[in-house]
Amino acid sequence: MFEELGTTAEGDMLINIGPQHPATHGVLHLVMTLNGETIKKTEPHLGYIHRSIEKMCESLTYRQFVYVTSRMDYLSSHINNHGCSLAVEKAMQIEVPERAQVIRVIMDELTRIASHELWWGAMAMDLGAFTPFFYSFRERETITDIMEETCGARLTMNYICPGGVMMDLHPDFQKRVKSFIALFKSKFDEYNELVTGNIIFQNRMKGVGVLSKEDAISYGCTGPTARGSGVSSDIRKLYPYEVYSKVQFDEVLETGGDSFSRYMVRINEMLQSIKIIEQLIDNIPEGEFQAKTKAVLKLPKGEFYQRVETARGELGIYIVSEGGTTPHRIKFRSPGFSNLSALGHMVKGSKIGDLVATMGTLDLVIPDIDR
Amino acid sequence: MFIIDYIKDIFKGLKSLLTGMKITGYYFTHHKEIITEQYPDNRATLKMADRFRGEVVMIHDEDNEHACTGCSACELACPNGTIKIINKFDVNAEGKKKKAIDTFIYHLELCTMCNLCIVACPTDTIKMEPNFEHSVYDRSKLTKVLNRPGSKIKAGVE
Amino acid sequence: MNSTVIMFYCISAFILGTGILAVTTGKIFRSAIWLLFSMMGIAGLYFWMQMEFIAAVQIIVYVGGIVVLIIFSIFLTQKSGEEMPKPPLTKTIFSLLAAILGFIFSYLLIYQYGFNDGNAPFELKVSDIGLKMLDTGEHGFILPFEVISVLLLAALVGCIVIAMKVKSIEE
Amino acid sequence: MLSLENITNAVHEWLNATLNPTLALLSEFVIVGVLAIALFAVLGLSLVLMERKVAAFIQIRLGPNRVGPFGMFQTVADTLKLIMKEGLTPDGADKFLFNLAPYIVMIAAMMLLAPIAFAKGFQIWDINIGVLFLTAVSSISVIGILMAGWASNNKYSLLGAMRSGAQIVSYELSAGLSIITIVILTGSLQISDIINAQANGWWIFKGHIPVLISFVIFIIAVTAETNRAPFDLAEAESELTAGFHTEYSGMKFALFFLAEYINIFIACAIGATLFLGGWMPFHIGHWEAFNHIMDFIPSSFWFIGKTFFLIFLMMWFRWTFPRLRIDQLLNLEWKYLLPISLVNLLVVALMAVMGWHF
Amino acid sequence: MNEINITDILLVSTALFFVGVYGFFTRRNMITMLMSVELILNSVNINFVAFNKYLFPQNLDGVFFTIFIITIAAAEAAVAIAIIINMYRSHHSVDVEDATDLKY
Repeated sequence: MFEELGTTAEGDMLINIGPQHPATHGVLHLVMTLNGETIKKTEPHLGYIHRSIEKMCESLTYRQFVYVTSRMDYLSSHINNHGCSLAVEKAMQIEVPERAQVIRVIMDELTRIASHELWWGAMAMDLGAFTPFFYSFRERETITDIMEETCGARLTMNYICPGGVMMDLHPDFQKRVKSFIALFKSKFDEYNELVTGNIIFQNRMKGVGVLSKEDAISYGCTGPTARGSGVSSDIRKLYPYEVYSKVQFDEVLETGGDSFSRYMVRINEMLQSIKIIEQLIDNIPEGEFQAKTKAVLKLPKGEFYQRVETARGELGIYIVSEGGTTPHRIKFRSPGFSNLSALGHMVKGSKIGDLVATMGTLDLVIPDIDR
Repeated sequence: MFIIDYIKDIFKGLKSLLTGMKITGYYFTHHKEIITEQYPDNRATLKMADRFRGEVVMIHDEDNEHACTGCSACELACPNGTIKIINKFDVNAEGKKKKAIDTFIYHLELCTMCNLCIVACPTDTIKMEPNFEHSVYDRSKLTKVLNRPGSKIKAGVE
Repeated sequence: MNSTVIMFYCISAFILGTGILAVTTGKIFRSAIWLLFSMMGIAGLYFWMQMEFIAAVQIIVYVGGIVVLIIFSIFLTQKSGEEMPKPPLTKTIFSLLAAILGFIFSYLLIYQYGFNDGNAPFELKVSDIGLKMLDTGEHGFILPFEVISVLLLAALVGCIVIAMKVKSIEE
Repeated sequence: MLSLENITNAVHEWLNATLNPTLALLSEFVIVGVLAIALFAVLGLSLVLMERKVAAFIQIRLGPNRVGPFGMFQTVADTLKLIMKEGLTPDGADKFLFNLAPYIVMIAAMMLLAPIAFAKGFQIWDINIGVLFLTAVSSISVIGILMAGWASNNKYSLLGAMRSGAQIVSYELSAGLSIITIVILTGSLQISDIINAQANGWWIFKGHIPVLISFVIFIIAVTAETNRAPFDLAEAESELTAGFHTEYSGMKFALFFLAEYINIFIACAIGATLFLGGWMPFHIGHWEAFNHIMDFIPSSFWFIGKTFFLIFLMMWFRWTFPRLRIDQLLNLEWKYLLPISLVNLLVVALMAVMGWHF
Repeated sequence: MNEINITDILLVSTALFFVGVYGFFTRRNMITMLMSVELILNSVNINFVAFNKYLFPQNLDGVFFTIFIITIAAAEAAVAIAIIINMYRSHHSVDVEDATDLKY
């Protein structure tokens, strides 16, 4: 029977996880070699949701291409837009008004919290606990409501544009963000009691999917994945953009390198994001929300690179301009791609259950990997 | 001592499980915490945010006049060819030919609600409406003409 | 013929039919399943004989234990969907012959030996089994009981030792 | 007062008076069979609905609320859908075993129903080895799962079946040992004896801490034996999509689904019988008035109430905890539950010998 | 025949015994041979129980023998399967004719 199903010469079982599988959160395809339940080899196959966003961007103007990037990592669409706008602004040397900068940072952090909320729920669901998903969505829904009110959309907002933000804040914005912070703080303990402290959860997470510091660097991991292994890689600290140099927050670092460390990094990052929002929400300066720019943006000839910290790690936007209204070539360095490449190394020798736990803490968004 | 650690482990584990059960038990008994919306039932009271981007509409006033000059800035701003503008030439009172809009075609099925056309519009004649119930049985119904029949440009808009 | 007799024939036919299938089927997994049914039929026979305790033990040990163990070993060692190679024809014929002749011989023996059925009522009480099991008196079974427990322990240890991977050789 | 015992006795006498003994017995068989199947249908429908409602309230949702008042007929609609669906058999599957497996699981669940006392004097078969019978028959369902997993010709199913086999075989031990504690205290395997022994107090109250421990172990073990979360490794949705019933659809899937809920009901019924006194009403010492009021509640209500309380407990577990890994699952059994229940068994034996229980 | 007596039961068990013997002779796979041995053991069990019930109703010896045989069968099956699995690891086969070495 095994020969019909496909086995290797050593009698190991080949099994396909995905492209349609509940644990891959999309169309990721993993070809695994199993010895019993122990994973010998994992090979990710990509390309099921490739939409050639980079190529599409070459035919769009500098105002238009920003919106496409919302569709890459749809959970941190603000941050993607932010990175693209920053790259264009850097190239054209546009001075963004202070108010727009603060708004952008608040939006980024709200997006980060929303993304981590969804990750938390989805990861708990991967481990078999369905209820946390609904609890995390309760808070996430508050954020999307705030977004809807100000930006006009819930997921792909396209709110940040080159030169500032598209519209001014909604009058209720500050009030609602403050009430969200209060709600989040009151519910945060539940997260720890329900999931973090749970003995089953801890046993599932600790010592699983270990990624050493050296491996994290050599695989090019960024974001919480790297910080869980003790690699300091927070772009907001290392290469501060906008007002991040002016706010107080800590880069969350854990040294364990296992799934639990990555989990704790993300959980604590939510608190740091709350801290940043708290500092800024009462101090949004008055003034313009958008710099005066021409209707048609023309980048000078040259190559421009800008990096931002998305909820998953470092997003790099590399623009090659020939001086026209559209980019000559665009390359995105997406965090999920590098993080996924470490997966095979991390799960080698562990069980199928561990694969799910590890993949959960990598927080993969497949459109971000495939683009 | 091994035995004491063993028993301590068990009690710690049980305690962590019971704290989890306390939370789910709390929500089980407190039905007022339920947050789901009964969507088709609450249509009457459902209020979308003012800025919610559902579809592009053209503003007409009570005299069936709009402010669209047919400049096709929105058509240029649109990243995926959602808007097509067909112009005609009106003859105005002084006998001069003047460019004016004939049909403003809007492909809702292509629209990504990116708001770029609204920003680009120099006369603020189009806006986003918070209408999100777009499902139809025939795809061609999603191709809309935004300027109403018989409408004409407002006086004084250039 | 009353219902008891009919039930006996049904149960016997079931046991023998599934037993024959178990030793003749080509697919090893199916063979294990037929064996399982045969075991369940034997448990049914014990129920028919009003030996409920034995029947329950039969189900627990054979159905819940041994057959599951066999199925596991099939999963671990076999390409279980394949047809097993058929035995050579001569072997089949001679085995069949041996089995049939042996059956006829035993049949004649049983038939000629007149059993004198006491027809005394027999009731199996679970408490009796327990008491006898730990009885040190004349008809007590304490010694075999202890021997069996030692055997079980030895089997347990032996299994672990045999099936354990020798790590030093592999590394 | 409504009593099921009187009704059964009346039916029995009437049948014996009007028909000859064989026919009367046969018609009693038919009545019992029809009642059992009706019970299955009702249990399946109500437990699925209960599960969905419990899950919904825990997850701050409303749950099914469209079909009928409070969504009461949702499961009926679901059943209709499942009946009308095509039952696919995958290519390359062992068709005979594939189609047989759901019935094996279902029959095992049906056989378990026999010795359970639903109310005073309302029991199909008061067999003298009642508890042992339950333990024995409950081990048959693992065969059905192994068959389903193997015959599907699907690697997810095979892995699920292997997991399920290892899990059920090992958790049977501690479930059996915790049942044995009660057998030691009662001195009988017969269900009716066990219930009668609890006339002056349920074992969970009479038996001090050791019985409480064995109750906890029993609940954990039966949760694992019925493949419920947090021990649902055999179907582990996020790992094996649906485990051993990945390839099943339509009515065959419905049989698996139904058998799961029937097994839950039976496991909880056993727990209620052994530890919570079955249909015995709740009595407190010498509070005669209170005891009298308690007696007034029909015995079937007591049984159903206790069983559903335990079922609710299991549902509560399911919607709270994450799933264990396979090696942790076996660790839990062999390193924690089994040693504890062995020591606990000794303590209970000592307690029974010395007569320390009430 | 209105009554089942011990001869009938003995016939059934004898038939089962020779079914097991047939399987044991024809099969070459260790697992299937083990299964045949189980059938043989079961037929013996039936005999013991029948003798106890019909011939010596005052004693429990047959019942006890059955219980002990079942126990030994369980131990035997466990050891046999451990050996089979171990052999599969080294020989990649469970055919009896491949098991010619005492040591490997």
